[in-house]
Amino acid sequence: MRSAATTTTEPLELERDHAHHLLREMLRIRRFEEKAAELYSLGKIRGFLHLYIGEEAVAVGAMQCLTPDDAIVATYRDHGQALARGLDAGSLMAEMFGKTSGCSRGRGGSMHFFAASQRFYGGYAIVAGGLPIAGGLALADSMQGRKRVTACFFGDGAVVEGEFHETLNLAALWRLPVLFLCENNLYAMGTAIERALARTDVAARAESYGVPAEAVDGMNVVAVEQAVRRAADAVRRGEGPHLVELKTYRFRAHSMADPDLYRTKEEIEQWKTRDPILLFIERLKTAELLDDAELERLERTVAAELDEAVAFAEAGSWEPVEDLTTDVYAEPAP
Amino acid sequence: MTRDEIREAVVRCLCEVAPEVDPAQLKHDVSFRDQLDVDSMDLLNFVIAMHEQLHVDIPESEYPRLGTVDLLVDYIAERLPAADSLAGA
Amino acid sequence: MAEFVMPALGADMSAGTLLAWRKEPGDTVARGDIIAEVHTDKADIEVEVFSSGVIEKLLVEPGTLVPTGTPLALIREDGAAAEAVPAAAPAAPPPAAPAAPPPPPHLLISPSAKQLATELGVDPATITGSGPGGRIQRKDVEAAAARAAPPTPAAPPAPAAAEDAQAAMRRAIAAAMSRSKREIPHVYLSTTIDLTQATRWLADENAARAVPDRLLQGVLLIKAVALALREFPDLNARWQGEQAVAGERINVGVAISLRGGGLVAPAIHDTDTLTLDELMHRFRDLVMRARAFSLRSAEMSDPTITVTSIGERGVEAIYPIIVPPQVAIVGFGRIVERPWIHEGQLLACPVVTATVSIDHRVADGHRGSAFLVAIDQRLQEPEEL
Amino acid sequence: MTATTYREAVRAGLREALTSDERVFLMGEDVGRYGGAFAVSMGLLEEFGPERVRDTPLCESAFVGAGIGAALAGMRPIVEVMTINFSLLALDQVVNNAATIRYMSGGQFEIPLVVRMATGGGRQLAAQHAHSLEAWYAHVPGIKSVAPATVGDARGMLLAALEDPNPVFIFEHATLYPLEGELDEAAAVDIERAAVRREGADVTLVTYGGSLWKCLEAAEQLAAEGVEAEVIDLRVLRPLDLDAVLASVARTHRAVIVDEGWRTGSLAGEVSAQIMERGFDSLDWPVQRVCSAEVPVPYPKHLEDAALPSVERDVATVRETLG
Repeated sequence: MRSAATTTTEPLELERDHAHHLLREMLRIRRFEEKAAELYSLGKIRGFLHLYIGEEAVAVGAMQCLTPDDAIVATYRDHGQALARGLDAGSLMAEMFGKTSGCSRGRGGSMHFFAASQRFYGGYAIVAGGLPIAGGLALADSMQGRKRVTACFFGDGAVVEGEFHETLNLAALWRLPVLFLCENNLYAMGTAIERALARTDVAARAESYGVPAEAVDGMNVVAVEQAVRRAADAVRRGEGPHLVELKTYRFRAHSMADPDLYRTKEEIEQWKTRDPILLFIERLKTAELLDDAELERLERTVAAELDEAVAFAEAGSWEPVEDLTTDVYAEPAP
Repeated sequence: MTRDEIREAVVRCLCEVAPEVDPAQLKHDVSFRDQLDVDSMDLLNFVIAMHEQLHVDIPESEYPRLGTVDLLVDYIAERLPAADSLAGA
Repeated sequence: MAEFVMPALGADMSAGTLLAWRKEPGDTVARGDIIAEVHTDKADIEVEVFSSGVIEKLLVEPGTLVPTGTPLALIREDGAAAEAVPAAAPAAPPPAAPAAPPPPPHLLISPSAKQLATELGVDPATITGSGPGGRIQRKDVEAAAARAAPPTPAAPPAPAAAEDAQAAMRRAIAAAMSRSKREIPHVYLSTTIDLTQATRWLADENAARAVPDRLLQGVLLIKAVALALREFPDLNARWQGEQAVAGERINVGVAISLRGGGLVAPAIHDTDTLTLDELMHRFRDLVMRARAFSLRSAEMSDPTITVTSIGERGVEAIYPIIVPPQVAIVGFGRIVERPWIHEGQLLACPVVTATVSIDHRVADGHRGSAFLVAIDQRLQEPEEL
Repeated sequence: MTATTYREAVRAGLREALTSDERVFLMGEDVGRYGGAFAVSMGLLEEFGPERVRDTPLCESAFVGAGIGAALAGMRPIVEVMTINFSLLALDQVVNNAATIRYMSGGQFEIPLVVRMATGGGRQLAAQHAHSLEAWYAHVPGIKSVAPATVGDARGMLLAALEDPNPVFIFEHATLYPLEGELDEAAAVDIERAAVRREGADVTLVTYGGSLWKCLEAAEQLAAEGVEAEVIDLRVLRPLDLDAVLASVARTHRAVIVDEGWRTGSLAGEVSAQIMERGFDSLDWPVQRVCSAEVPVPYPKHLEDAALPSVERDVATVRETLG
């Protein structure tokens, strides 16, 4: 297992446009999540809300390595993946408002974003519930000879679920084109990883199934992109499933009602010093790939997109109760 | 048949049609339809009974005129060929 | 001026207690700063502020429980206008439900048996059930219906039994009639029918017949109704569940008054196919057996329509109640002599007032009126009856 | 018409599906080299190859979930879960994914998946191999559940299920595989309607799956006593088709439901409730149920026979309703 954690101090070989694209995508997620928290406290967003603040580099870095034809399976913390994959911010906000203009027509809410056109096969609220689905999507591709990747995001909590074991074994056995992306943010809700995993090295686990794996600093968007690209290209070449463990951290509580007592303030503050966005801005400025004016303009475009998204969600309409029972079943083709 | 025999026959036919009637209470000079619950079916059955027992046919047109037992007895008495010959035959 | 409101923290939180303020009026705050600590059912949570500016005024004292969305503090924002927080309209109290009518005394009877009892006009209260715990079953109702017309030939029932049967019948009629009035939206129509043709034809016919073969006027009326009904299958029907089911045959129920009160309306089967002579014979037989309490169960439950007549000693018109589950009933008043314009000439003619009551769930007044007109036309050609 | 068995009828359905549609493939434990735990897929591996007849590791959640994913991506998978007892390991994929993805995504996805599994007791395999849990599946909107009880339905329902764009779960009672019968390949078979298997005017026997043949035998015994029982095979457990049942009860005024599930929370309970709600006025006797005793299925034969619905219990219950 090679450790490819590119330290944040190495000189940066990055084109200016791509750098700005990565930064803008991370800012889009950060501001979107901040606004979601505000709207939740105002009662506009209800139910559960799991914020991606602190993990932006993972979704943004990984998504650069996937084509529109690849498939995505995510978890209930799916706002970052959905935005980075290109789902319209307005449709995501509307979905959290429960409006029919939402990406799942208001039926799923924050934990269940779906978009068939972007092959975004959803957020899953059952820990590791999405892994077998990803296995099936890849099985179909391999049986029909299609050279594409199914990227499956999951957290450190899923690693000890039975479905992780069953799916990795089946994928390795049948050489299924699945890219397993483990967002290891060190906590499964309130249980720290070392209190749940007998061996906390996720990458090592994958090796035991014959699935090549790599761990990478999930706070370094460039390192994430490089590591995920290596794995994605191998999968696309038909070398079977690969796993990347992205070591990251969430700056907010598990969800809005979580008093976050299971970790210390110091630990959180310490991790905040490695905020993936601030780190990246610093590196771009030292490499003169970004100046304050450009950053200001990026923030304004992100803010404008966000205001539009909220207005779109506010303007959306509720699904009529008469439609309650539609789409429980699909009608057979005439 | 004497007038009394005709009267007795008429009352007997009436009782067949209206079993709840008490012959002793029946007034012969007052319309029997006012005294008994006799509808058009009962009246027809009564006329048929008299046809079968007294061999006299009362035309429908005469119904209104023959409302009491007395009137009926007079009517039948006139029609029967000879009141007594019947008794002898 | 921006409001800092009690935030909704978690799916099932509707209110929270302000534990402590972390800022004082006059402090400047930036978006994301911790402004207060709030107690929820699950835990105490530090709460961030979403607007930046200077705290103007604290509206709520620590230790007070307030619903989510309640303004807790006012913040003079640097520049941006505060977002209006929509106040949730209090839900109107539900209207008080009308007091339910007291439940009828509980009679142990199976639903199917109750249904049959209504159809046969048998009062369940008069029946003792053979089922467990005395529950009344279909076979008990069928037996009772047959009993209501005991099979003893001709011999009138003993007075006590008659009394009993009389009371049972009265109750059965009461139940059927009140149910009819309750459930069936009646529409009533009437017309005066000129019986000159019919009366003249009948007088000539009877004059030519032997006394025992004489026909009654009622027979002509029944046959006219039966023939007219052929063009009105929707009125020749039985109401079952939520809709009328057309009868395959035309069975006219003929209302027969019984000695000492009470009424039954047994059916003459296939009335429209009978000749006048056959109809007269069936009619006389029915009257005799009804008055001798020896009707058959099928005759009781098969009529698809009922005809009732006041007879020649009653009033001029009757507006009858439909016999459930039928959907129509025809009534004839007394035949009377009336001034009548006949081709411009004023004549004295025998006329009768004919009425029909229609179940408005099945057909409307126009239909009923057309039906009466059809009966009138039939009676103008007595020789065709 | 060809004389065959229930097992061969299912195999015929599998072979026709694999031959006519290359999107179709069979996946499950020991369906390939071993030929299927109940020998249903015997010979199919040799005929269609390992890509389309796939033996799986023992990972019910993974391969049922893989079936859902493959269906999402355009395949027409037939997943064989050896028995309903092991299907419990895959219930999360069934209830939280197969049944919900279409609705929760606002109608964006179809999941044309067929899952077959053996069910029921009566073979002395004790509690962990004798469950009848069809009611658990029939409880879940978003999937369909069917119970082929005849040779014709064994083949026909499989082919109809493959035509359906929704997940369809097929429960094959384990005692039915050797059942002999006539197979009419031309007959149209649906997965919507119940069927009247025997006409009768005195009582309505409602059942499905393995219990059908006990009910038909009970009906013959009752006929000898002059009681004509109408036997209705539900065939489809969701969506339930009660029209045939209600029409029958409207004539017979009596209903007895025979269901191998445990009485409490059984499918029979649901059918009884619907008869009461929609056919109340037809009832001359309370609806009766003949279900499994509320015990884990015992191993010894005399106890297992006492626990499961039997012809004797069916007949006795019908007699009781004639009150």
